[in-house]
Parts: sequence; C-alpha cells; structure tokens
Amino acid sequence: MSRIGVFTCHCGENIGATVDCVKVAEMCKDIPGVVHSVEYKYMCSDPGQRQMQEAIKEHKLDGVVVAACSPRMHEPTFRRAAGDAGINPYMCEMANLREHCSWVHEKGEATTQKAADLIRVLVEKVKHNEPLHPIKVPVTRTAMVIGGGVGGIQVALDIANGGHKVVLVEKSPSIGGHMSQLSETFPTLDCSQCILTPRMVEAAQHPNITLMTYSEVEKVDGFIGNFKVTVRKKARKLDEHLCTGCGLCIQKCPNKKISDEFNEGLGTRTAIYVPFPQAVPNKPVIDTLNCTYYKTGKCKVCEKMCPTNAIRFDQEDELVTLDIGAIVLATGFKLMKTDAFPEYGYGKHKDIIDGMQFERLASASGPTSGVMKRPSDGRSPETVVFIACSGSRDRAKGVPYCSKICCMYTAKHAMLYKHKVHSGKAYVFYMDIRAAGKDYDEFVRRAIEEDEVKYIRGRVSKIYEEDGKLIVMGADTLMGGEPVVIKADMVVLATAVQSNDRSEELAQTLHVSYDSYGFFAEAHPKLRPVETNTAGIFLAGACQAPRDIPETVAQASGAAAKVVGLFSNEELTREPIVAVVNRQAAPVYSTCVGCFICQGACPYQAIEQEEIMARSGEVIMTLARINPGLCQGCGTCVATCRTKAIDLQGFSNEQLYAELMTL
Amino acid sequence: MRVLRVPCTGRIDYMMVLKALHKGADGVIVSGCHPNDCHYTSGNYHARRRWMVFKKMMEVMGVDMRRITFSWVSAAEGARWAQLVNEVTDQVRALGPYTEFRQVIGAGIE
Amino acid sequence: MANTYNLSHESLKGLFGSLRRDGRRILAPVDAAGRVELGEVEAPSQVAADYLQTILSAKEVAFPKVERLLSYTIAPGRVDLKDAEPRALPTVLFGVRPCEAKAFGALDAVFNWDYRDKFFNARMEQLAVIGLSCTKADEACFCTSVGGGPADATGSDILLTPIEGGYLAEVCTEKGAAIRALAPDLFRPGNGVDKAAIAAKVQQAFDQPALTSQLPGMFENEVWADQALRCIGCGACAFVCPTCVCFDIQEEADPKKGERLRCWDSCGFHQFTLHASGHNPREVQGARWRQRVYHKFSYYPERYDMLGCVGCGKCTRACPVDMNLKEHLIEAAGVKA
Amino acid sequence: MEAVIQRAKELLEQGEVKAVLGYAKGTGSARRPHFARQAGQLDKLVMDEACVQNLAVYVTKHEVKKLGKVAVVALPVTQRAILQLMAERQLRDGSLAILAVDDGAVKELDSASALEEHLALKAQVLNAKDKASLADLEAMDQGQRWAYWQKELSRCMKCYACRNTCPMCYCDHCTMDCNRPQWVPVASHGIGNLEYHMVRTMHLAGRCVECGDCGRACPVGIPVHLLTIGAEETVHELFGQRAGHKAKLDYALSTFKTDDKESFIR
Amino acid sequence: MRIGYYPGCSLLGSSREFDESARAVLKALGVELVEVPDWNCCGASSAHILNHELSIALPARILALAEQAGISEILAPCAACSNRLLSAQQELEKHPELLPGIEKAIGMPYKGSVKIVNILEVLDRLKVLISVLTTAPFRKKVASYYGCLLVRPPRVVNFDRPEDPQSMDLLLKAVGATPVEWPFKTECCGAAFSVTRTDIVAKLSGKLVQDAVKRGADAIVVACPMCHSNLDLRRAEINEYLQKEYAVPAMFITQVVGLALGLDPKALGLHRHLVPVAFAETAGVQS
Repeated sequence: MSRIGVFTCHCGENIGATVDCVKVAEMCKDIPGVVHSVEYKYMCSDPGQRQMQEAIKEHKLDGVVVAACSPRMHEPTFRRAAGDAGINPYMCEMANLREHCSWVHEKGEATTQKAADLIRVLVEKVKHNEPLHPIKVPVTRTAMVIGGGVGGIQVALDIANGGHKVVLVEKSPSIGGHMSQLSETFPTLDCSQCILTPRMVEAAQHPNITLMTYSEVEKVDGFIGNFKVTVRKKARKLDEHLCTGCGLCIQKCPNKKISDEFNEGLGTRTAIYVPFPQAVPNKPVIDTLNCTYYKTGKCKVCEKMCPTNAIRFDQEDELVTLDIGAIVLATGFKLMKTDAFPEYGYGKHKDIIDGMQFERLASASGPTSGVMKRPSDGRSPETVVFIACSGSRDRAKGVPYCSKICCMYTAKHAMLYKHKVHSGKAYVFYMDIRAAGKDYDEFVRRAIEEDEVKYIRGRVSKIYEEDGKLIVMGADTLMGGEPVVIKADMVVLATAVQSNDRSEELAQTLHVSYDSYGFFAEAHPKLRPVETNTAGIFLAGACQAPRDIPETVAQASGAAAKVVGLFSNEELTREPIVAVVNRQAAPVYSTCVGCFICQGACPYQAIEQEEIMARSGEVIMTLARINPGLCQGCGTCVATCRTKAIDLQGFSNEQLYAELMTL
Repeated sequence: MRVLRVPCTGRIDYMMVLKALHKGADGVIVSGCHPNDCHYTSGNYHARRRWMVFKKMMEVMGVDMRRITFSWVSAAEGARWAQLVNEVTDQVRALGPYTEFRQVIGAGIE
Repeated sequence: MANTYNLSHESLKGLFGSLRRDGRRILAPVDAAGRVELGEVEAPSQVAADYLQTILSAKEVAFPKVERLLSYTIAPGRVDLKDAEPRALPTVLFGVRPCEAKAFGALDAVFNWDYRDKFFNARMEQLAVIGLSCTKADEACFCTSVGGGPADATGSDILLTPIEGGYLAEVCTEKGAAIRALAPDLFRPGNGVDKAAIAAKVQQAFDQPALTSQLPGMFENEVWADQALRCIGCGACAFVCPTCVCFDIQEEADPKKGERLRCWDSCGFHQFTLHASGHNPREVQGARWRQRVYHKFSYYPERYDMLGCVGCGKCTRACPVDMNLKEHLIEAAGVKA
Repeated sequence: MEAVIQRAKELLEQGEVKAVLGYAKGTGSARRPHFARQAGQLDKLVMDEACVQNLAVYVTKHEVKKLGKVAVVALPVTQRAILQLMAERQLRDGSLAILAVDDGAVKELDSASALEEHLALKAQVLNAKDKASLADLEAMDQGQRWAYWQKELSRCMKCYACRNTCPMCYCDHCTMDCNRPQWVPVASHGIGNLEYHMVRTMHLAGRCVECGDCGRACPVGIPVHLLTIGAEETVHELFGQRAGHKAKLDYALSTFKTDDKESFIR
Repeated sequence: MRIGYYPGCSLLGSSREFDESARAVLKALGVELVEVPDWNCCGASSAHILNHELSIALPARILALAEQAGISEILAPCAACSNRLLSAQQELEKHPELLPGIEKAIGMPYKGSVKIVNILEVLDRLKVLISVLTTAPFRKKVASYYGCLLVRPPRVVNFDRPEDPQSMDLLLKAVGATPVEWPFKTECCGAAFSVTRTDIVAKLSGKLVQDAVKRGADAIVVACPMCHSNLDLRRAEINEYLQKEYAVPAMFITQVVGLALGLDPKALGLHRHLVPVAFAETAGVQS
C-alpha cells in the first residue's frame, strides 16, 4: 500500500478564504494510503517546500499530492522539490483547489467537501503513478528568426553573439522592416535609418547569422530542439553571388512607374528594384508581376546592362529544409489602410494619408526627400490635421484595443511638420493621450508647448473635399462639444496597428495559437510573455501585440535569452509525458495487433513499425512502437487504439480510471 | 461539478464518459480547445469525429444526450467556460437525477 | 413404478392454483417473440404449447448468470463486510424436459462436491421440478445415449407424460408427494400406461461407456483439433448447457464500496486458462474443445461416476457454427485408439 | 455451385492451397463452415441461399494460418471483410486464394488490389429487413429506444458469440479482457451488458462490413447487428467512408477533415 | 415582373408626384404593381417613439396582408415606410416571443416571408432596360441626395454604402445625367422639423442646396418624400436663411427616369413642385 503525503495550501487567501484548509487536511488523513496530511499558508514558498521535503524523508513517503493552485503554475516547482527530497518527481501530483474550487465557489461546507473530494481524486491517481525519467533529446543548436525587422535583427544578433548559428528569414527583399521606413523616432527624434542601418549591416556580416531574404517559411515539422523547417527562397531572378549591387540595372530599367510599396504608394520604383538605398542585402529583385519581360517577353534591358550578367530570368523558387532547434517569431505588424474609413471618403481623397505615408513624406530618403508636399498637387500644406485613434479603440472597425504607439508618433509627426513648415498650423484630434514611456509625456508636452501643436479633444465625424481644401468636421468636447470645422490641406490618420498579413496562416504552420485579431498568443501574459504554448517557439515585438521600438528590442533580447538558455545544455530534457505501446514476454510480445490505425491519429508521425523476429529471422509480427523523441503526449493514439495497447505516461488508463472511480 | 484533467480532447476516450455515467454522474461536459487551435495540431479534429459517431450511437441506444454536452472552450476563454458550466449545471439540475440510467447500474444481479 | 396418477388438464389448472396459493412462483417455458424461454406463469394456458425445449437451460433458477456473493463498504480505517443472502423464492419449475431435470443432479455433484455451496443449495431447497416427457425430438437430441430418456423421471419431483385428456403423473420424490398433498383429489389413480409408446423415439447414437473408456487413450488424437477448426471460441454452448457449472468471480469495487459477483464462465474462452505469465496451457481451440468433451464424458464419470451431459442438444442448437456434439461424439467413438 | 467445387478441387490437388474453406450441410437445415483438406472432404461443400455466414472470421485464426494457404469461398460480405483485414494489415497479399462468389459467378482473386477492383463493380446494398428495423429504431423517441434496448440487452449473458463470430474482432486481447483498468465490467448485469455493446458498436463503426453474422450468432436472438450496421451507416453518412472497399486503410476515426460538419458541439 | 406595392400616406398626400412618377415609370418598364389590399399606416416617425408593440404591429399587418395576397416581394418607395417594414420584420425575427401578441393584435397570421425592397433597388434591377428605353437623356448635372432612412441604420437597412452611397448615382448615369461629387449625400435635411422647427430645416437644407449649386448641380435628385418636401416645400425659408434666391429644383429619381423615358411631365407630377422644374423639356408645364 503506498505511503502518500497530502499538502494543502491556503495560497494566502486564494484558497483559504473559501476553503477550510485545516479541516481539509484533517479529512485527508482518512483517505486509504495517506499517511501524512498537513496544511500550510504558502506551500510554494521556500519554507513550504522545505516542509514538504522533510515530511517526505521523515515519513518515507512514496507519493505526494499538493493541493494548491493549477498544475500549470507550480507543478514544475513541486516536482523539483519532490525530486530533491529523494522520490521520483512524477510521483508528485497537484490538486487544483484554486481554479477548480475556491475561486468558483462560495465559502461553505460544500466547498470544503469538494476540496477534499478533489484531493481524493488525485490521491487515487498517485497510487497508480509510475516513476518516470525525463527523456533526453539532442538539440540542434541553430535558431531561426522569422521576420527581419528591428525585433528580428536584435534576436538574431543576441543569439549569434551567444555563440549559436541563426537563420534570419525575411519575406521582403531586405531586412529592416517598418523601422527602415520611419523618418525620426520618438522620443529622441534620432534618425531611424542612422540607428537601424548599422544593426542591419552587423547582422548581415555576423559570421553566425545566415540571411534568407525574399524567403518565406513553408512548412514546419518536428518539435523543440528538432524542428525541420522548409523555407521557400523566392526567386530574385538574379544570381546573388555575381551581383555586386552596383545599381546599374535599376537606373536603366525603363519601367519606372510601378507603385513603390516601401514608400507606401507615394513614390514609384522600377521593375528591378531595391526597396530602399540602405537595403541589406543590397541586391535587387525583379518584380515579375510588373516587369515588361514577363508580360510581353521583350525589353531585357537589365540583362544587357548588368556588368556581371547576373540576371537569371528563368530562375525558380528554391525549397530549403533546415534543421532548427528553436524558432523566434518577429513578423511585426501592419497599419490599417485609409480606405477602411467610410466617414473619411473611403480613401478617395489623396491628401488623407496614414502615419507610415507621413513618415515617408518626412523621410530624407522618401519620395519628396523630406520636404512636406501633399500627395495630390505637391503643394506645401499650410494646415495639417492629425487624427489619433483612427480605427483603434473602435468596435465597429473590429479593433477594440488601443494601438499604443499612435499617440507618440502623432505628436512626433506634428512636431516634424512644424519643424519643416514653421508657418504651418498643426491640429491633433485625440481622445486620450497615452504617452506612458520614459520621456514620452515630456515629448508630447514639448509638441504642444514649444511647437504650438493645437490638441483638440474630440472625434472627427466627417471629412470632405471643397475647393481644394479638406473640410474636417469635428467637435471639441472640452469646449462643451462645440463643433469644430477646420479647412485643412492635408489630414494624417493614425490608423490602427493590426497583425501582419497571413499571420494566422503562419501560426497554423507552426501550430502556434493566436488571438481573434491574428496576433500570436504568448504562453502567459505576465510570466511568459516571450514564449508560446508550443515548446521551442518564442515571440518578439509587434507580432504579439501593438508595441513600440524600445519594447520590441527589449522583448527581442528576452526571446534571444530564452533561446540561448535552451541551447546552453547538450541535450534537452523533455517531459516524459509520452505514449508507450506495451511490451510483454514471448509468445504474446504485446496486446497490439499491428493494425496501425493509431498511425493516422498521430500528428507528429511518432508511431513506427517494429518487426518482432523469431530466432530464425522470420518476422513473427509487426507491432507499433512510439518514438519518445517525437511524441508530444497528446494521447490521441491512446484513445484511438481498440485494444488499449498504448498508454500515456502521466495520464495512463489506470490513472484516469482511478480518478473516475472516485469522482 | 468534478474535473478530470487530460492533456488534449484527443486523449478523451468515450469509455471515460461511460464510466462517469456508471459512477452516477447525471451530466457530463466534454470540452477542449477549438478545432484549428489545437496545441497538438489535430487532437480535437479526431475527438470531433469520435464524438459525432459516439453521440449517434448513444442516441440509438436511447441515452438522454441532453445530459452530455460537447463544447470547444479554449484556455483563454475563462468567462465563457464559467458561463458554460453554469448553464449546463442548471440544465442538468432541471433534468433531475438520471434515474433511467441509474436503474440499470444495479440491475441484473440475483 | 412409484405411485402414478392421472391428471386432467382441468385438474392441472387446479394444481397451479393451489401451488400459487401455497406461495410458490411457477416458472415454465413461455412463448416470447418467437423464442421459448422460462417465464413466470399463473395458469397452464400461459405455458408454451408445442415446443421442443427452451433455448437457455433451467439451471438459471439455481445458478444465475450473475450472483452477488458479498458486498462491502470502505469507511475511514475499516471495512464493513456484508454477506449476501441468496434470494431463494419457493419455485416450481413446470414443463421442464426430463434431460434438464436430470441435469440438476450434475450441478449438484459439483456444488456439493466437498464445499456446500450455500447459494446453490438454498435455491435447490426451494425448488420443485415438474418434468414433462418429450413427445418429439430433433437431430440434436441424444438423451438415450447418455443414460437418459424422453420420459426418464430422474431429477423430476413429478413427471407428467401427456396422455389423452391430460397427463400421466408419476410422483417420484417427497417434494412431489408434498405437491400432491396440496390437492390430492386432483390426482386420479392412474391406469398403467406404456410411456415408451407415447414418448418420442430417440435412437441411441453411440455407446457412451465405450467412449468414456476410450477417451483417455485419445487425448493427443488429431480429431479434436479437426473438429474444433470451425469453433469460434464463444461461450454459447457452455451458457445454454444445463450441466455447465464453471463460474468466474469478479470484484467490482471503487474506493468507497465494492461487491463480489459470481458469473458464468466457459472453458471455450481463449483466456479461460491464461496464466498471468502469459502462458496458456490450452493455447489452441482444439485443446479447449477437447477439454469440454473430456470434462463431461471422462472426468465427470471418473470423479462423480455420473456423466456431465444429459444429451439435451441445446449446445448444438445454440452454436453459431453448428458444432453438433452428438455427431462429434459419434465421430470420436469411431476413432480407433 | 459446381464451378466453385471444381476450382477448389484443382487448387487442392495441385497443392496450391492446403485447405478449402466453404460451407457444408449442418444439423437440420443449418449450414456450417467446412474445412476440406483432402479431396475426399470436398464433396461435402454446398453453396445455396442458406449459406450466409461470413467465413472471413477464420482467416485471422492462428490455427487456420498454421494450415498454410487456404482457398476461401467468399460471398460479397466475406470479400469485403478480407479486404478490410488486409487494409488493417492482418493479412498479406497472397496468403489466401479468394474464390469470390457473386450470385453464382465465381472469380478467383489473390491480391488486395484485385479484390478492391472487384468490389468496386457492385454497390453495397443494405438488405431491406435490416433497413426497416433501423428505420423503426430511428422512429422511436429516446425513452422508447432506451426501453427497447434495455429489454433486449437484459437477456444478454455475455457469451461473446457476437464478438467471436465477427471477422473484424480478431484482437487476441480485447478491451473486454483488459482488467487493468477494468473499463467494461465482465459480469453480464445491466451496466456490464450496456457498456459491452456500446464499446463493441464503437469498435465496429467504420469497420463493419454489414454481414449481420453477430445478430445471427446470438443464441438468445438479440438484434445486435442493428447496432453495428447502424453505426457503420452513420459513419458512411457523416464521412462518406465504408469498410471493406479500399486496400489502403480508409478508416474514418483515424483521420479527419478540418471542416467536418456537426451541429451539436457548442 | 410582378411586385407588391405599398404607397404609404405621403405618396397619396404631400408627395403624390412620387407615386404618380413611380407608377408611370414602372408601367413603362413593364412592371405590374399589386397594391397591398386594405393597407394601413406604417407607423412612420411617431409610432416607434410612443409604443414599441404598435410600431411592430402596424408594419406586421401590412406584411401579413401582403403574404395573404401572395406577394413575395413588396416595394415601398417611401424611405420611411421601407425602413419601418424592415425593422419590424427583423424585430420579429430576433424576438419570436413577440409573435403571438402581434398576431393577436393584427388578427391574422404573420410568417415574415415577404422581401422588402426600396425604389432604388427595383430601378437598379431594371437599369439595363432603362438605359435602352432612354429616348430623352437627362443631360443635366445632378446632385444625388439619399438622406438618412434609405441607408441608416446599416444593420437594419443593409443597402449600399452608408457613408457614400452610389446606387442613385449609377441610375442617373444610366439616364445620361452626370452626378456631381458631393459630400452631403447622407447629411440630415432637417427631417420632421419641417413642421415644428422650420428654422433648423432652413439651415440644414439650406446648406445642402447651397453646396449642390456650388458644385454645379442643375437639380437635386431624391428618393424620399420627406427630403423632397424639405428641399422643395421649404425653399422660401431656405432662400431667406441663405439671403439668396436658389431655384435649383428638387426632383424624385422616378421623375428623372420618367423624363428620360420620354414620359409626359404632367403624368410624372412635375407640375406639382413649388420650386418649378423649369427645364426646356418641360416647357409649358407650370404649377
């Protein structure tokens, strides 16, 4: 008969408030097999754990049930403590008295009784627990970072500087992401290109980092430490090694009128192009949709001009499969477009632009070389209206959340505009100013006080064009809701930050969960912000939620630290919660009948065929065998198997049956 | 309501539901993450097929399926889970004890 | 012959009435959706008319398919044991064929071999058997080959044989006499009737004593494996057989309470003799079929000097793959040692 | 029928097969499975409307496998069962000589693919009687169905004839025999019978070839075949998959579609 | 094409010309109108302020009558009427528990199977036919004014784009007119204040008239009796407010299409306008 110890935790007030822990500890003494039952205010605290360890040694316990919070919180803590006290960590189970009992019920006799019942369920389970030992799995010490923005670059650099190989995959032809499109950055107004480009170059030249630009992740198999990632290197239609980046082809390309994505449609580019001057790698790409050769078969000017004849018109996409140990998602965000606003004319007014377009206007490398020119007629705008919360905090637009960065960049935009057009008038319609970072609020105050940006607290209900002017109809709620009509030359909408295109598709490829807005879901908002629920896959930056540059870089270093930590030991120890197909002595060998119906149920292809040979070498039977390295312990095969030949360690049929029996 | 914790809906064997009824449960909730959001990729897809066949079989055998609720609730939907549990417990309490099934448990023994 | 009487159909109704008044339940073959099975009756009219036999045997009355031996509850620190009192209602088994009536003897041999089985005996004490001779038989019957007969009175407290306008009633035991005593006037003094003429003609199929002596020598013979090639190892034959006594003890418990149940088992099952080690002395179906025959035709005579088979043919009729016991025994008898 | 016996005799005499499995006359009007291992035993073979049992139940038995290659007289249900067994890797190509009998015509098949093509020619039709009984069951309401099955299953004595006669129940160690933990009670009391028949139905859903043998084998005549055939039809309705039609495993419950339609999961 | 027809009170009263022009145009386009027998008031702007059940029962009775008359689709040219019918229908769909009370109130069964369409939807379906049959293209610059009830609330009405509708503009193009880019398509004209606060109507409608003319519109085209009465009936107050004489006429879409089809202006009720429709084609027609 087992010697089980029950340790009931008050969890401060969380459990103690509604459950009479002393009584519960008392009641648990009567459960057959329990030889030691105590309660304590904070079991997870150091004294709490030490008390448990002493009890294990003193009462020679061989099984422990800690009745406290959710196993997701402290199962590792108590299992480690139990392990240190000399019993197998997997002989320690947790009964969740918090979420399953105290938090959901009123104080009372029934609640205390339920707590005791829940503990009895786990005691019965522990009686059927088997000592388990972590599975040792080799770790491929190469990381993959998906997304080459400032976040992705920071992760790659930190991991590379940690001494590990990194593959940085970027969808567009160059790394840099949205930050490369910015003019200056708040709150210091230092030029975005100046602080980003050195990092981009450092990443490109770092011996441990392999850049895979103009590439997308196609398929991810395997699991933590042993991912097999298939990346599609989209054809640049030129040989990267031969191309020196001289840019001759770009100058000579006759097809110059293609709308430039980098400049958010304000400028134009050639069919063979480099997104922006400081692009890394500085290798052009042929836009096959608009290139004349691909439409009509003629032209080929770039091929003729290329000094190292690097152009390869018939180059095909290339699929590369890489062994990867950990993946960091840093795919960034996208801005809601201006055509999403019916009240502002569905995007038909050229002079209503979004924040990124303003950045391009303000940027020295932008289409107007930094001179304030409004897109419609190029005139310098005398009056500019900035509208904060365009689309954000607006349930009708499907974006109820605050996009966090707009208050700051709107103040920056207003300030930049005033610096460039001293005589200009800048208005900002806002709901609340959210400038909570370091030196943030001072920055906004500076815009208001020094640069005389007029902040009007109110919403803009309608904008229409009249005599070349944009009539902005708003209200000033601080002045009793007075309607305000401003005749503006240009309007900048601080549109909502949304998850990047096809983020859900990528999440499904990586089996990572995501929220209803397409942002990736972190493992725990407070305690595990840079990890996902899928082991071995981490997060950094705005792909998880709207985030500014300082936070993105901080998270990037956080994620990198997790990866370096993961790679720090030779082997990865994995939870032994894996399925096992039973084996017995000859002549039965196993109750498995070799129908392999289970193989269809396993998403990780962890079920292999094992041939049982007679001494004569003749195959007697073919049985299923589970590769403990690949098995993630979901248990689908266990429930699918007709003869119950497969069992899941930690959630075995016997354990679950015992629990069911005491429900 | 008492809880039986399993790693995935894929692990839920219909015999567990039968055992719960055998041990006198008047209602059973079978729940897990939404399809396509399964942490183990396809556990809930298999579970869904299993439940579809299991439900029809139980209906053919005449079991009162109003007492067994199948639902997708993700770990992030705490409020929805609370609402579901309250709804189901009220519904089962309204249906009263499952005497029809209970009678069978003791029957057939001389 | 013991005292024989005539019992008219009318007086049989009267007898039923008095038995019921005496608080006895009457079980008899009844028609149930095209099948004939044992059921409770109030009057002879409810008894099935021209049936050969019931599918299941009457052993169920004394040795039910599931029976609680004991139950217990587990309280903190102690276990409260509760012996189960056998539910033994005073019962009259009416219309049972002579072969099945005789079978109770075979059950009794095992249940009172050395340990007196409280449950079986309690039920047998309360049981009275009014047998009914067979007027027809089918290919499966071979009672005459195993010392029985279509009108054999062994095992019946009263044996009725259908005659013109009623039955010839032979009172064979005290229980039979006790029944007659309930309503003596119903029993008219009988004029000796030649039962054999009325009873069904069941040809003797094989020389059973010779077979029994021959069996020990043919244990390794191939005939058993050949015969059992088509046996699918289910328990139909054992469960319908009036003389099969094997049972399995099952413990159904949870941490709060539990009960110990006795239920029917069959040597035909693949796992009947499976050892915990995985070894199974009777690995193949042939061995299991042989065991069924030897148990009834060799070990029973050896130990209880009676046969473990009454030749009722129920197993042959119930078998999904038509394992005809009589045919197989004839074949076995014909095998030269 | 002569053609089948003739072909069987040739196979036996040429030593291609060690035994021929067909039907023979049994007690009264019954037909029984018959293993003919020498030519002499061949004349006992018969083939008529009364021969309905699914002989595929024998092809997975150790004793039969020990005989060597066997020629099997295969009705459509037997053909489907053999193909499904091949799909579940219980039989290898060529371990059987299949004498496919389809309303009189005999065709010799020896590989899963040949069997698959042969089976594809004719649509699988559910016989009228079972279809009517299933419809009656469907028409009942929940209370009536419960009462109906409780009355029927109360007569079950767990002789396992229905399980052992089924070609798809070839597992040496069945869940019913599993006692750690004892998922299904062994005793044939109320709950024991109910859970046994529920689990058996679930195990056959998507694997049952609808031969109806389980219903015929039950000594006390419980129409258990309605449960398994009903489950098989359900799987066909829900997922469009039928047992015994594909050489490669095509089992509804071991795969899925991301857009499986259902209306009851909240 | 056979379609149910529900004129409503204003089409027989203050905006008779909308009814006449609608009937004339649809007849010319081969559409058979089946007027709902014994129809009653739709509750207009007062019912839903005073009594929730009444505001559902009135439209429900109309729809029930239509169902009994075998009408599967019903045209309610007046924006207010189609708006009331739609919201009553949806209210009953969302709250079936109200149905018994409503059926008792209107004394007949209500299924809610009738599809409610407005005049623009019907004309839009016949757009090809209209452009073919256009004999006298309406070569004018026009400002298309939708008002509110045609497009709001979007959840209930679910018609065109709530902020910048295009359906009337396309119709006008089909008959040869050139719609002007005009931001006030859905601004408020003052609606019911037409009776109680003419000063507000003057201000609001004035802004519309002023801007339309500034953008070169020769006529303002509407599809709602209330809009028309504010732009036409209240023109005196508008001119007084704007301190300027504005003679731009307000016309119904059905009148514009009618003219394009070459129908007699009198049959289109053009003579009933307070602000005269003084185009050359209608020479001689004067109120």
